[in-house]
Amino acid sequence: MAADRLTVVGRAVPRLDARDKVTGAARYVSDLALPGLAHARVWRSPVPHARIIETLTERAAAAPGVLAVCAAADLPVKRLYFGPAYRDQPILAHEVIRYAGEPVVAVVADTERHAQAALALVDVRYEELPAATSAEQALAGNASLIHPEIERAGHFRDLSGLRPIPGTNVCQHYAYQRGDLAHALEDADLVVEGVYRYPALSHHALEPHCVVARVDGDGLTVWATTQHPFPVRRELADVFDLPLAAVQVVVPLIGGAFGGKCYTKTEPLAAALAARVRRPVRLALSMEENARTITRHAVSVVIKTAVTRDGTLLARECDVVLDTGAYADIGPRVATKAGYRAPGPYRIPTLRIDAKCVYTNNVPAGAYRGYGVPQVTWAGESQMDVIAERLGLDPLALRLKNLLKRGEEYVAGDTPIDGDLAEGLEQTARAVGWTAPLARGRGRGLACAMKDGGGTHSTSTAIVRINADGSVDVLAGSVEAGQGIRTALAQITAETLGVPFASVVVAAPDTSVTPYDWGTSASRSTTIMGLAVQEAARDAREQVLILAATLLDAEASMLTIRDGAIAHGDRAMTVAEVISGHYGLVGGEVTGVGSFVPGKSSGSLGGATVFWESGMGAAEVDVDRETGAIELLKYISAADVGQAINPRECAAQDEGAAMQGIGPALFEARVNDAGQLVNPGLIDYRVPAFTDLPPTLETVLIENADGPGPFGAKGVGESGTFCVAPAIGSALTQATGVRLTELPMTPERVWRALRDAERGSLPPTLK
Amino acid sequence: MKEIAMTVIVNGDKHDLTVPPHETLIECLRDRLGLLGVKKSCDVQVCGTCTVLLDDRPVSACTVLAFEARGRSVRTIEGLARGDDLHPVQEAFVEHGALQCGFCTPGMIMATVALINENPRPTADEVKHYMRGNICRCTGYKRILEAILDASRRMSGASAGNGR
Amino acid sequence: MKVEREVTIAAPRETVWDFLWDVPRLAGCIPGARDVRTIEERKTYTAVVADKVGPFKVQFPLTIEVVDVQAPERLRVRANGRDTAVDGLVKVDLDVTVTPAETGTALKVAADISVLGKLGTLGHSVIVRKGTDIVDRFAQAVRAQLEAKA
Amino acid sequence: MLRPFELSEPTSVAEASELLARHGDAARIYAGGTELILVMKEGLVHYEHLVNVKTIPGLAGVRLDAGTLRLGAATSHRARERDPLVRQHFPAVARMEADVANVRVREVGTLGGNLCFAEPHADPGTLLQVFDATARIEKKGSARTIPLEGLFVGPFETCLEGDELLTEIVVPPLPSRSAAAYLKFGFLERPSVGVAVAVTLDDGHVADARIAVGCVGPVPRRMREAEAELRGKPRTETGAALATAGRIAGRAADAITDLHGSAEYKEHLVGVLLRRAWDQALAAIDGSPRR
Repeated sequence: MAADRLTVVGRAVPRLDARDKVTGAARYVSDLALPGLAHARVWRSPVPHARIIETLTERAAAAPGVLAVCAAADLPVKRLYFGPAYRDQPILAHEVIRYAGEPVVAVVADTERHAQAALALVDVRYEELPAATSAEQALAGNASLIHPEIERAGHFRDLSGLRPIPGTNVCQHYAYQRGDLAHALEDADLVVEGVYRYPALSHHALEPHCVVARVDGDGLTVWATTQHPFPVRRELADVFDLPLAAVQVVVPLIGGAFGGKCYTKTEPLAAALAARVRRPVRLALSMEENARTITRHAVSVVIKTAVTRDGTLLARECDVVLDTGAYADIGPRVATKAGYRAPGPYRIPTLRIDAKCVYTNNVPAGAYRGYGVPQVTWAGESQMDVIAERLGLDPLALRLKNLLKRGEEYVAGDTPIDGDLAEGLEQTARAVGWTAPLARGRGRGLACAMKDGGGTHSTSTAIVRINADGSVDVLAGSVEAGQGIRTALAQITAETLGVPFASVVVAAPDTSVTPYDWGTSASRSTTIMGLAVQEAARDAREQVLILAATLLDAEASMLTIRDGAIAHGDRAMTVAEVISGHYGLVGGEVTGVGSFVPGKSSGSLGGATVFWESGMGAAEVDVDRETGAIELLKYISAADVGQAINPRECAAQDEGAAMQGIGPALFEARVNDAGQLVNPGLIDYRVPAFTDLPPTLETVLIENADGPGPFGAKGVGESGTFCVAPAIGSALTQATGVRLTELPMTPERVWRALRDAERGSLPPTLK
Repeated sequence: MKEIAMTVIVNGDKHDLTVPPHETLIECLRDRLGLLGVKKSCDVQVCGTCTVLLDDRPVSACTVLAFEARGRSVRTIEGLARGDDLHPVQEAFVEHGALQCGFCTPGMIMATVALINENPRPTADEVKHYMRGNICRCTGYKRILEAILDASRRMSGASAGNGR
Repeated sequence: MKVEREVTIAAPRETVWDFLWDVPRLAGCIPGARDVRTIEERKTYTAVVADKVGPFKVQFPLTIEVVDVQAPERLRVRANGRDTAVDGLVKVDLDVTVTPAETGTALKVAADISVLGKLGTLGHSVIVRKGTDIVDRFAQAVRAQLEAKA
Repeated sequence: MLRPFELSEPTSVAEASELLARHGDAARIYAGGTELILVMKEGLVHYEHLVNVKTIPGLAGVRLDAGTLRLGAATSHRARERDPLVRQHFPAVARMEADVANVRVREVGTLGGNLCFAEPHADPGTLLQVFDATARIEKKGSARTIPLEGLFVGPFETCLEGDELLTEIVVPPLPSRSAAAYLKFGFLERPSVGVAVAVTLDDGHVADARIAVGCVGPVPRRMREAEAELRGKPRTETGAALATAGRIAGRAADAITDLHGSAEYKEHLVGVLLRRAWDQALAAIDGSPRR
């Protein structure tokens, strides 16, 4: 269906959830109250690594209002350990504490106040063990094994092939090689090498994790702030040895996620406590506890590039090390993807990639918007600017020369490039005024990156129900965490069915009602769940047309639904009339089902990507030479969305992603002092605020309707985060001549680099 | 411990309550009066999701004690719309797509109402300075700024209408 | 958080080294320390350290463990304790070296102090300052004791 | 979550002072609560008894008394930020208050609360010192006035006795041909470095120079040794003196390395902010007869 004849898709209709959110009527898990609700609080380890000697809970158990005080052994579970990649994380620390902040004892009481008071009476005796609180320490020869043996969870096909390195703290080792490295290095006119560091970050979505769990009969119901209702259902089924059908996971609106609410976190603990006290239990974390639950991976990248004098990339070697913390969570997949995407969106004949996911005694690291791309792009794109400078080439020209073209292969077996990267970069450069004269002391930089979007081997199923009154229910497991997926699915349904947008309602995910969905992450939902919903809508539409054909005595193939009605000659029937006409009463419905199952292919990750999510960024900055403070004047972000289902929401996603890139570029980072998180809350951990909005923040949407998703759509959720740091970094270099290799580029780091440059000592990176 | 008897007007409705001194305003509004639109996030007065208006001035409900509302008026997000008729700031937020997850939106809107009430036609910089204490992790702030500037134009231009 | 201080004491090295083992007098040099008891000679001790930063009072029942002794030049001690009232925990790894210097003996105190739990959130800078202040006053007190005695 | 406490609402300073004396360490003055309630919620400290000073008439208010600004201890930051008298006669104070924390903290937080909580990373205590402001401290039956600088003893610690209340801050006007300026730096929620200056010109020379540095050391302090470098200098030849004064003030600020940055960098920033605040003050003097 050509874009011009679209009536609902491609239009900036208001969000379905906007009115509730602007009137305060929107309800989140943290607003849920149930009769007899009990409250849980968690005693967390102050030390990063220790052997538990004894948990002393009697005094707490006797405190007023306390219903139960549980250590690991007291939890009524069949399986204590969980995890999407490895089953390595205990619901409560068991025999060994592996990170500072790890839950060790849980208190359940009739009120939050009683639970909080009883918490102070819990004591745990432990013997401290040596802790490895950085990837370097954990890789050192003398480091103790944080997990002597690890058991694969077997939940995800792509994770069945994980390759830990026995006898080390490496829980996933991804390696890929092609071409003749020695030969390429010889042919090169220039070989550049650098080490780049990206800090650990806290997600700090504004709604902290919250779970309400209730055990009823022999089943279990959990309301959770999760992006993965179905994987959580599977994990809970394993923990309690229940059939999947007996576990119900419901996810209302979520107050921001960004990957921090992927997979299983505190759900098993809340459920186990509910099972123990036989009352519904609410476990709501504070912002500080959130920061001690999940983080973005701190990453170091050693990257070497061989290039000819005219700027043709011959070879690239990337050694990527990710600190995945005490428990793997989804770290092994992030490490694999980080490695896979490290070379960048370029035609590079010879590659050697090595990515290691390393256990440490830090807070576990998992998914975070961009999934490894911002970390490796900081390295790869910064180095492209080093090359441009050393060869005297324009950074834009150097990139355009090497960017993969539509149809070219990134890696043998993976989906050919499905977008026009050069067009995107050129539009970005134009928008920032790349060739315009620069005011004195200012600088411009740009960067581009790409990720295999849509998740790996991810599948979605959806149901579209046309009710007897013509209103439509969409049952889809996609979670609304603010990205606007419900609105997008409603637009896709209305467009495909030919019914008014206002008649479509999208249900909240509920694993006992909405069909299976792999999960809401990797920018996949609009594309993959979109295809499932589109197929379900077509299925329902065909059924209605068949019913109408008999009622109108016409050929079904001749009929179509427009604005909720079917016209045939001078006669017309509404969809409602068709359905009730068919059932001969006011009730009845037509139900369509659709699903998306990924094709089989060999690709380096054992599966071809559904689409490529490319992101481009360009920045213009000024620099206060005395304080080192970088002032971001202009940031342009380009996103190839294929076909925007809702243009305003697509641009909004990209602007929000860019702002989440500005944080770690300039000031945002976790400060880890030997395993202790020094800045857990928002007083000492700086997230971007209103005053960080640059005078110009612009998103360029590239729409060539060339995506695999409905109406040519692709995913857009993450690309805005990819390029901010390297674009600002190279703008800093153009403005001042200094180049930083470690984020964030705080004023003090810039000041030190400027001072070192003045004193003539070699700028740190050009070894 | 002596409880404090107090009368407070919340969103126009009079309430006679007795509160212990250690009860915070957010506990009173959410747990006693069921106003779940007031959101708790950072709990240290930084994020602004708990912003409510105390005698039309923006305060952090997480840290202001409930008894401080004695004899005063409190306005929360639930008190802005008139039935189905949204307040201009609410309308502007919807039209400009100035919200995504919505968790910061109630606080963001209440701070905006206070800002426009105090400074009817703020410049972009004045908006940024005033709203520095309202964190949003999803939108990147651009559309919120546009919505605030648009709402301020409408409200000062709007002779009639509910420019409350 | 690492803090290092060095003071030169006008006293011979042996006197300084012996002083380190005169537990009651050494404990007197630790600001806010009292109830120092020897559990196992030259191995484990206990003490209560009370201190305050403005209105924030803390009281840590410390267990002090001698980790390594290289007489007469190096002594490493680990102390940790929990203040249940404020749910704060302090851990101190103390590395004291005693080396001859022209005008007597160089006493170098290297402390790795971490304050954990709720107390840690009081503000990183306050803890760093408090830690530095304690190590300073300890080193000065040792010198004062020895120089007065010598 | 706050643990229970008793609240008393005295209607006079004497009554408040009596309550504080009676309850000793278990009692604490409660004004805006923007810092006290946070540390109590965090469980870092607990008081059985809070003494609300907002019910004492006369502690809130901003008055101009023959050019001297009299600030009630219980007035909010926003009151001073928006008060026409302050904006006209003490614009530097109004500008400083406008940048304290965020608008909600400014609506509720008081000057007395800010000064007496004495969190090192704060603004009012630094700027007001360059006006030679004084603090009026009262208790049952007596009162005393001290230079504001003397109020601060250490982080979170003032010289107030258990039963004393800070009731007023008195800010004398600067002489003619004078202006003050305050600049701060930092990207965390609390400022990392704060520098205040007050300059008086006479016949093209620096008749008086006052400098205060805050946030860097345990307490905000006047930097008199640095001030001496500038006094008497021709206004057009202060470049070298400012650099020296900056180094002296930077070292005297007793900086430490922490989350806000390294000691070395903070010392450098003291020098940078000093020169910029100085230039701002001179521009203000040139801009109008008296500020």
